[in-house]
Parts: sequence; structure tokens; C-alpha cells
Amino acid sequence: MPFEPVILFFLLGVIAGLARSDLKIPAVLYESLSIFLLLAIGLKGGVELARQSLSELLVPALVVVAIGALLPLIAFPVLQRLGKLSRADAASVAAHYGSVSVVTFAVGAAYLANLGQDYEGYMVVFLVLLEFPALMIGVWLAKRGQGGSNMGKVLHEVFAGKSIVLLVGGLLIGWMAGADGLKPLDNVFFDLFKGLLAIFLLEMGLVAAGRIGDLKRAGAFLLGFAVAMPLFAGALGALTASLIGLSVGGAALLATLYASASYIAAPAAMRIAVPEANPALSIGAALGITFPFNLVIGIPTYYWLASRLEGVV
Amino acid sequence: MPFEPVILFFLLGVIAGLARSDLKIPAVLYESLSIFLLLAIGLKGGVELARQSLSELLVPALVVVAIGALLPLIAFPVLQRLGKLSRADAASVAAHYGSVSVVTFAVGAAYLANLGQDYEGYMVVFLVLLEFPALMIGVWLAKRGQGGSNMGKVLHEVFAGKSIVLLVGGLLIGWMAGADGLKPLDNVFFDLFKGLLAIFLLEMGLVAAGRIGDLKRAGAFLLGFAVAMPLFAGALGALTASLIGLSVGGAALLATLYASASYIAAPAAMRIAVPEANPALSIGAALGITFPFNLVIGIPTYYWLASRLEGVV
Amino acid sequence: MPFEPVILFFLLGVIAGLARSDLKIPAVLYESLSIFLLLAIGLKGGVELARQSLSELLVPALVVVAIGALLPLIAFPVLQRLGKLSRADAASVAAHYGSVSVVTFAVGAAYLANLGQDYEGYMVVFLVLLEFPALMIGVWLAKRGQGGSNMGKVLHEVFAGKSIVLLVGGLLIGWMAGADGLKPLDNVFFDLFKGLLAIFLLEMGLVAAGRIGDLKRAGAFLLGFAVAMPLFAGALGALTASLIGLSVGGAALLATLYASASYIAAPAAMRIAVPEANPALSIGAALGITFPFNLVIGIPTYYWLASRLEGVV
Amino acid sequence: MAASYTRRTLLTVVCESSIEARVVADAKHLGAHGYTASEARGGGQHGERDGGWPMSGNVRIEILCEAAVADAIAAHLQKTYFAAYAMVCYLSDVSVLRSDKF
Amino acid sequence: MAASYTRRTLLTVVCESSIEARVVADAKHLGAHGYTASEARGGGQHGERDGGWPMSGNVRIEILCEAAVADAIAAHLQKTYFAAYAMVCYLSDVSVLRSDKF
Amino acid sequence: MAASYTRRTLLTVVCESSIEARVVADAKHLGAHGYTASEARGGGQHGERDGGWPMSGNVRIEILCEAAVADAIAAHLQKTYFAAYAMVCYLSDVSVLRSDKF
Ligand SMILES: Nc1ncnc2c1ncn2[C@@H]1O[C@H](COP(=O)(O)O)[C@@H](O)[C@H]1O
Ligand SMILES: Nc1ncnc2c1ncn2[C@@H]1O[C@H](COP(=O)(O)O)[C@@H](O)[C@H]1O
Ligand SMILES: Nc1ncnc2c1ncn2[C@@H]1O[C@H](COP(=O)(O)O)[C@@H](O)[C@H]1O
Ligand code: NA
Ligand code: NA
Ligand code: NA
Repeated sequence: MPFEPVILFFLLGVIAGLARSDLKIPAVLYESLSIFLLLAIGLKGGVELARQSLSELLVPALVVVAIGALLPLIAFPVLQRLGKLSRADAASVAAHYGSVSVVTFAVGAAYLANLGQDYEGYMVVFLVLLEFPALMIGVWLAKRGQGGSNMGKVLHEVFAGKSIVLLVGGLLIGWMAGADGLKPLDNVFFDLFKGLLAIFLLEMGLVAAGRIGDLKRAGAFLLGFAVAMPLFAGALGALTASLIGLSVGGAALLATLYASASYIAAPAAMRIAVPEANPALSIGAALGITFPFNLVIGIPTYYWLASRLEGVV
Repeated sequence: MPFEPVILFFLLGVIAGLARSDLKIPAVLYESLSIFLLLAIGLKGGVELARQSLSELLVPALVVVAIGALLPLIAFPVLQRLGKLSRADAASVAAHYGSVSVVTFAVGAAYLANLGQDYEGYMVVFLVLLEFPALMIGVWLAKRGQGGSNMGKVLHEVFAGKSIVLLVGGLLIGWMAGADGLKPLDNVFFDLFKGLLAIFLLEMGLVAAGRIGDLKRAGAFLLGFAVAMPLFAGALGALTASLIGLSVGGAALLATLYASASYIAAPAAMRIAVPEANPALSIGAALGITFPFNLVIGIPTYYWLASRLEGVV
Repeated sequence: MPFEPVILFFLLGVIAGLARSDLKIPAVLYESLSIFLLLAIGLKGGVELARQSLSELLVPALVVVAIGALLPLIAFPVLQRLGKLSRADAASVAAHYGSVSVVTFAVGAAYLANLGQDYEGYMVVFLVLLEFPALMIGVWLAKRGQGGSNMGKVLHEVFAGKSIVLLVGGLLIGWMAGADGLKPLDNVFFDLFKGLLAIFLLEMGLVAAGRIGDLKRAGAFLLGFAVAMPLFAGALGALTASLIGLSVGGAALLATLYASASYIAAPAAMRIAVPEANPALSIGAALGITFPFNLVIGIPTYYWLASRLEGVV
Repeated sequence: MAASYTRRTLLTVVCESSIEARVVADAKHLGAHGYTASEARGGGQHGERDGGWPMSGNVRIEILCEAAVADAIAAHLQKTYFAAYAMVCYLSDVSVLRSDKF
Repeated sequence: MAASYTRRTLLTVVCESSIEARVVADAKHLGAHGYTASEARGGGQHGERDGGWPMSGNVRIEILCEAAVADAIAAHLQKTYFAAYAMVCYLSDVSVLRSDKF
Repeated sequence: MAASYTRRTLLTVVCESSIEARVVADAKHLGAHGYTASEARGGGQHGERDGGWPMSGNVRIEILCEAAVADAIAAHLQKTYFAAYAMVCYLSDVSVLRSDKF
């Protein structure tokens, strides 16, 4: 399995965090880098989208979203019945795993670029589309039959949330300006992408190391879930990709998206809409286990799976 | 009229602000980007200046400053008599419009670069020279016949203010080091310029959206002034450019400078020197109306004007 | 003597600071840039190290560290007897001058690059190795015969301190990934290095200007020491380089390392381990005198010395 | 001295950043005329909150107001947020100038 | 307990960042021996000041001093800045160690 | 009003950032159940500390606790840090909700 150097930055962060280094990435640098990454991913997707007939995207997008929406619906009863989590906790964790992680996606794309493996440029559209349905479903699962679901607030929180604004904003700007119009911006948004992703991963490593404490409270079931769920979701993603005829690279990325757990949009939305859920559980699992698992083991596995399935389906 | 993609970032910021998105560009990123932009503009100008005989610049510079100094003197009675603004408010608004906006200048330069239109490299010298006379005049207008003019404090506030320090410092470094000496720094100060300007404009869009409330207090007269004044000043700039024999690109930029209203140096200086002026009025007009107006409509108009005047004068 | 433009940024910072400009580099930008510079230097060294047989480095490294350890041992009695500093102050100043300054090293490397002068890539390893022995020695000097030396805390403070974590982390990542693996990160970590170093030096100029007050308290002896010590240490470095057979560039850099005084790791470690030492003395000397001295006069002198010694020894 | 003071209550709330906007809106609704907020880190029952990433940031909100308003806000916060959010709040007596502002 | 306390006054000023340097200089001139400042946001009579750009930032300044000094500073601030600047200031009683410092 | 208050002591420490971790650890050791910290600048006996670079940053730490605990922490800080570090600390009386937390 080939080797993706940006992951080393994540590991450095984890080690520094565990060694209680005084290395701290300033919160403002974290925010600045995440603004950059979200915008850049959006712009890149928009440029690709401009080369694409939108109408052809409609059916695949519907399929991807519909199958993706199964993920929280499958996760919820597992978490509630097998995991004995409270309804709110089960719903919140399900929402995190149903939604997607932008950084996991970026590492997946870097992994493919490293292999010289192409993928459909409009995968970013799927990234955007997959971000929020699971959050709605999570809120609905938590509040079913209770009234006062706060759904309006969640909708605003998600759609006016910075990750959607920057991804969709970048997508639109890229789409309107096209590759030529954005050329003078390439020095920043394309050339710096991977280096800044590396610094961001260093920070994520520090943050993930800080979640170790949460994992103790999470219990063995949740730890297992945090590994099993991405594998299951990744397999579903690879199958869905075959169904809609994606390339091997596209299939690996869709598997990565399904397998990834959100730790930007989902925690923010759940904190507002399902406050009785314990954020330590969902964040501990998503960031403490699933994120590193996907980086190191998951992505190569989903790629392998995608290559296998290609001939078959 | 050709299309300048960086403006889309400004619009994205405005929309996000109006939609009450939780997208916030951290204040420190704003400051960091403005340090970068000011330094980079200064360096670029300095490199150009090194190619130039300074003595030839003297007369054009004097003309540009002298005619530029008319702007606040013309604006003041209009604001005080027609606009019924208090003396302090009229003086403060006049100072904002007499001074210049570095970012508007940068967008103007990007617009020209997009068209492949050259301009005189020493325009940055005019930018620096135009920044402060209007501020002095504004303070003098506000304090005439009152004593205690605080002129000393304003002078220090302006000359030791960060925008002058960085612009002039960059100018001198660029001038001393020359294009060759700065070559190893080009990867940062030249190549990243436009991409970082785009991110800065995203932030300015958010800030401008936040000034909407101020505009209500400003009243119809000031709203009209915020559109009419840049058009008048832009025309004066294009004429002045003909007078001193600038190229079409140079004329468009000088028009842009005259037309632009300061929202970095002027608010800071007026707050100290003319505290009784209401900052919501001047900033609301300069940032809420004139800045977006110049970006979207003004710059192309000044360019058109400059092209027209070329054959004529 | 050739001219290194990044120094102009330092001078601009000093002038702005002395002129009491309101220019402030936000603390977070300072931290972000120092994270970047440390990582980048580490990565660069790691890539070079990958080309190197590690076993051949062992003896030179031991020599460099052993002779480097003499520096604080020589400085301490001078400071205590001739300079009449208290034991704690003498030990703390000795530790600062025995340790090294990463930014002085970076400017030295830029100076050589400017001259087209090569140097051994593994100099970064010496940089890392030289950072901490002097700090241990300083603590030991301060606490000799007192008990309660806090050595454990210092060790943790230094080894888990951010400068070692980032330098060593970068070194390891560069070493593991190699030049090819890091290629996609070059746009950030290599191409932006010099421009961001320039901005960092601007900030250091502002900080150094703020230390002027400390210098008054430091007294004439310490001011003299802050110039004489780097010259002595630089000469020792050039000789040591001849001993282990470094190239002229390598010798100039080793002289620069010996001559430089730490103002990141040392102040932090001494503050914790030798709190009774007055930080104004050591920081005033290291940052207010020695750092600018090395930038402007020292580095060219060490290079000249290294060239001279080449034929001789 | 020209300054004449009035007693007012200073209500300080330390809570997770995610609810800042709601706490401020609630306070205004209950009669506060202003507030001051600044970034904070901290630790308490809900563990360490070091501000290293968005979900672990705290905010420190201060509200100067009449005692009755402070009581009303504190009671509301207790009812609405104490169970589910990291939050601490306390009151102290202070002297203000320009009492009509608060 | 080894610690012995003295009563002092804590003067807190929240104002727009643009006058921070002047407020601190004035306070020192009127007898303050130190101050602590931190970035803040907020809202009040002068609208929302969200710190998103330089002109909308607030600063929170705290000055520990003798009651008479606090009175003098507060009176001076009222006279000099209240009319034209976003500013709030209030006093509270605190116990300090090392009273000679303040 | 539903809210019922208890008197507690608020200990505020302003000190150089380099000892933040130790001050917090000491306070917990002496019985504090939580703390709030935020970045600060300032000036005092040890000169101006403008936060422009790591060694010149301050931190402002607040600890809500019982009076005896506050006394113990203050006495400890005085003994351990006052001689060698830039540090100020003061106590005030406040009313808290949920007194069992502190
Ligand atoms: N005893 C305390 N003193 C000062 N601040 C506290 C204390 N307890 C909690 N806090 C602050 O309030 C936040 C939430 O507290 P908690 O709900 O107890 O986790 C913490 O992150 C701290 O910033
Ligand atoms: N009632 C209040 N409570 C706390 N802080 C306030 C209050 N009113 C105003 N402030 C702060 O003081 C600043 C200036 O207030 P103002 O002059 O009323 O606009 C505001 O931006 C707030 O940060
Ligand atoms: N009188 C004072 N009022 C408020 N804060 C102070 C005062 N004196 C000192 N400080 C703060 O405490 C820090 C350390 O004080 P010092 O040990 O006196 O230098 C200073 O940097 C200030 O932030
Ligand atoms: Na998912
Ligand atoms: Na103008
Ligand atoms: Na040294």
C-alpha cells in the first residue's frame, strides 16, 4: 500500500499531544486553515463542475444521497439497542457518522493523486450534498414524538454554517469563473493545498490526542462501532459507486465519504439541536477513532475495495 | 465589461453576512492579510520605482496631490450645506473620501492585469502620497477656529500608522533591493497576492454586510453622495491623468484612487482627532456603499473613461 | 559584503518599533510563522539527511556538541566574575548563549544561498543537537550545590517544547518521506520559506525594538558581552568546522550556530527552571543586541572567517 | 469628585462558545441593554475546554444590569442551559457611572 | 493563613480599542501603577461591536488601585470620553495581597 | 425567583503565561474544582507585557471557590511565585448558583 506523507503530520500531532508537548496550534490558525481548505475544495469542485453537464449529475446525486441517508437510519438502532445508548446519544452519533468529514475527503483525494489515479471532479458536489441530510435525520431521530424539534434552527445552523457557505460558495465561484478565470488564484488555492492540509492535520492530531480521555467514557461498544461503521459504510459506498458507474478513483472517494464521520458540521449542529446528547461520546468516537482509522487504514482499504469491485459489478 | 473573479469573493462575504451565517473571518486573519497586502503593494511599487528616475516623478506627484487635495475641500461644503451634516461629520466624511482605499487600488490593478493592460509602476507612490493630505485637511476643517486641533496627534497617528509604515517600508525595501534582490521573496509577495486578496475580500464582504444597519442612520443624502462622489472624483482623476500624461492603465488607476474612500487609515485617524464625528456615517458610506460600488461598477467605468479620454485630451 | 534583503524587513520592524508605530504583528501570526519556520527547517534537514549515511554523522556530531558545550561553561565565570552578575543571572545568560537561534540559522542559510554557496544539509541536525545541552548546563550552573534542581521539569520543557517537537518532527518526516514524498508539499514548505521568514523578521524587529528598555538595565558589561561572545563563539565554530572537515558554507553555518543566542527555547526553559534569574537581562542581550548584530555583521564575518580558514587548517 | 455612582449587578457567564449568540439574545430579551464577551478557556465539571478547536472554546460574557434583571437572566440560564451545557454563572455588586445605561 | 489582605478598588473599563493607549496613559498619569487589558467584543448604546475588523474591536481594561485613584480616573474618563466614544466603566471592591503594589 | 444564591469567593490571578499550567495545577491541588483562563496584556512592576511575543504574554485566571480554598491558593501563590514572576492576585465576593460545583 502506498504511503501518503501528510498522514505523518497527523501522527506527529498525536505524538506531541500524548507527550504533553507545549506545542499548540493557535485556534485562529485552525480556523484560518479550515476556511482555506473548505474554499479551495469548493473552488476545485466548481471548476470541474463547469466542465460537466449538470443534468447528467441529477440521477447519480439522488442515488448517492438516498443511499447515504440509510447510514444514520441503520446506525441508530444499532447504537440504541446493541450499544444501550440513550436515544439522544444514539441519534447524535448516527448523525455524525451519516454526515461526512471534509478533511478525510481531502486526504483521500491526496492519496489518489499520489497514485496518479483520476476521479470524477464532481465528487465535491456529493461531499456537499452528503453533509446535511444525516443531520436532519439525527435531529428527527432524537426528537421523534417529542415535539419542539428545533428543526428550523438546525436547518439555519447547517445551511448558514460556515462549512456549507464556504464549500457551496467556492463551488459557485469556481463554476462561474471556470478554470481560466481562477488561474491567477491557483498559486494560493491549488498549489498551497497539500502543504496547508499537512499543517491542518498536525493540528487535528493534537486535537485527537486530547480526545483520548473521552474515549474512556465511551465504552467498548462505541470503540468497536467507530471501526466497524466506517468499514460497513465504505463497502456500501463502493457498491453505490458501481451502481452509478463511477471510476475506481471516484468509487474510492465515495466509499471514503460514506465511511467518514463529520467533526465540524455535525458537532455544531447537534450541540444546538440535541443538547441532551453527550458530545464527548460522538466526538470521541468520530475524531478519536474513526478519523485516524480512516486516514491510516480506511482509505487504502476503500481504494482496494473499489479496485476489486470494478471488474465484478 | 470583463469579469474579475475576486469580486465574487466579496459578494460571497456579503451574502454570508446578510444570511447571518456563522462564517467569521478571525480578526487576526484580517490583520495578517492586511499586513501582507500592504507590504506586497509597497514592495511591488518599490521595485518599479527602482526602474524610474525619481526627479521625473516630482512634478506629476505634486499635481496628483494638489488636485487630490481639492476632493475633501469640495466634499466638505456639499456635505455640510446640502447634506446638513454637522461640521465634524462633514469634515470626517470628506477626509474619508479625500483619502484612498488600498484594497480598491489592488482590485483595480487586478482588473487591469486581467485585461492585459499595463500601467505605470509608480502608481503606488501616488497611493502613498494620497493617503494622508485629506486626513490633515479633514482635521483642519473640523477644528477651524476652535483651537486644540490635535494636529500633532493626527500626524503621528497617520505617519506611524501601520498602513503608511508598511506601504512606505515596502516601497523602500523594494527600491533598495530591486527586482533581483526580491526574487527569492516573489513566491510569497507576488505569487500569492491575488489569492490572498480574494480571501481578504471575502472578509470585507462580511464586514460590509455588517454595516447595513449604519446605512439606515445615514439617510438618503449620504447614500447618494457615496455613489456620486466617487464618480465625480473618478472623472477628476482621469482628467488629471491626461494632464500629466499617464497611460490608459495609469489613468484608470488614478481615477480609482481618487474615487476610492479610505476605510483603514481614515477611520482610525478621525476617531482620534475628530471624536465628535459619528463613525457610523463615514464608515457606513465608505464601506457599505462606495467600496462595493467601486468594485463592481466604478472600476470598469473609470477604465472606460480613461480609454475615452486617451484620444481626446 | 553581499546584501541580504530579508534583513531589511528586520530593520523596518526596528524602526517602526522605535517610532512607536501602531504596527503590531498579531501574536497568533508570530506563533503561526514560527510553527511554519521550525517545521520547514526540520523537513529540509530531514530530506538532506535521507541522502546521508547516519553513521558517518556520529563523530562530527559528538565533536560539535562537545565543543558547543564549552560555550556556556566559558561564559558563566566571565559573567559572574567580570560581569558581577548573580549566579542565577550568569547561568541563565550562559544558557541563552550556549543554545542556538533558529532564525539566525535561517538567515545564515539564506545568506549562503544568496551567494550560491553550498553547505552540508545535515547542519539542521547540529541545530537540533545544539539547542538543549546548554540549557541543561545552565540549570546545573544555577543550582549547583543547592538541591531541588528541577532538572526533570527542564528536560520535559525542552524535549516536549514546541521548537524541538517541530524541528525533530520535521526532520523525521523529511527523512521518512524523502525528497520525492515531500514534493507535493514543496510549494508550501520550501517555496514560501524566504518570504515568510521576511515577515517573521519584521515581527522580530518590532520585538527587539521593545527590548531597548531592558538594555538600560543590563549595563555596559552585558552590552559588550553581547557582541564579544558571538565573535568568540563564531571563531570557535569556524575552527571546529575545520576540525571535522566541513565545507566553507558548513563552517559559516556552524560558526553562526555557535555565535547565535537562543530566544525561543532558552527563555522558556530558564523561566521555569531558574525563575530567580531576571529575564530582562538575558533576553535584552540576546534579542536586543546579539540577534541584530549577527544578522547584520556577524553572519558575513563568520562567512569571511570560514573562507579564510579553509586554506589554512 | 464629579462622578456619581449607582449600584448595579454584574452578571458573569462562562459557557461554551456554541451558545454565545443564544445567551446574549436571551439576556437582551430579559432586559439587558448591553454585554461584553471575550474568548476563554477553562475547566470544570465538563472536563478541560482548551479552546484548541471550535467545539472546545468557551466564552466569558458580562452583563451589567439592575439586580432584578440579573436575577431573571440567571434563573433563565439555569432553567435552559445548566443541564446540558458547560456553564457557570455568578453575580457581583458594582458601582456604575451613567446608571441610565444599564 | 499567611496571606494578609487589604481592600482596594478594581476599576473596569470596556471601550473601543482605538483609545486603549490613551486610557492607559491617562490612568497612569492619575496614579495607577499597573493595568491588565484583554480583547473583547460586545454591544451597547453604540450598537454591536463584534471585533470582526479593527474599528469594531473593544478592549477590557482592569485597574487595581486605591479608591481615590479609581474615582479620579473614572471622573476623568467620564469627562473626556463618554460623550464621543463607546465606553462603559464600573468599580468593585476587592481584597489584594501586597497592597503596596497598587 | 427560582434561582437561589450562595456566597463564594472569586480569586483572580493575572500572571505571565509561562506559569499558567502550574498555577492551574496548584489551584486544583488545593481544592479548586474549575477555572477560567483568558489571554491578557498589561503592565506593572515588571514593566510592560504587551503579548507581542510568547515571553511577554499574560494570562488572566479566575477561580470560583470557597473562601478557605481561595485563601489557601492565594497564600500558596504568594509563597511560590510572587518573588520571581510577574503576578497579581485579588479576591472578591460573588453569588453563585449551584454552589455544590465550587
Ligand atoms: N470553579 C470554577 N471557577 C472558575 N471557572 C469555572 C469553574 N468551574 C467551571 N468554570 C468555567 O465554566 C466552564 C464550564 O464549567 P462546567 O460546566 O463546570 O464544565 C469551564 O470550562 C470553566 O471555564
Ligand atoms: N450593559 C452592559 N453590560 C456589559 N457590557 C456593556 C454593557 N453596555 C455596554 N457594554 C460594553 O461597553 C461597550 C461600549 O458600550 P456603549 O458605549 O454602551 O456602546 C459595548 O460594546 C460593550 O462591550
Ligand atoms: N495595578 C494593577 N491593576 C491591574 N493589573 C495589574 C496591576 N499591576 C499589575 N497588573 C497585571 O499583573 C501583571 C504582573 O504584574 P507585575 O508583577 O506588577 O508586573 C501585569 O503585567 C498586569 O497585567
Ligand atoms: Na459518513
Ligand atoms: Na479618494
Ligand atoms: Na550559541
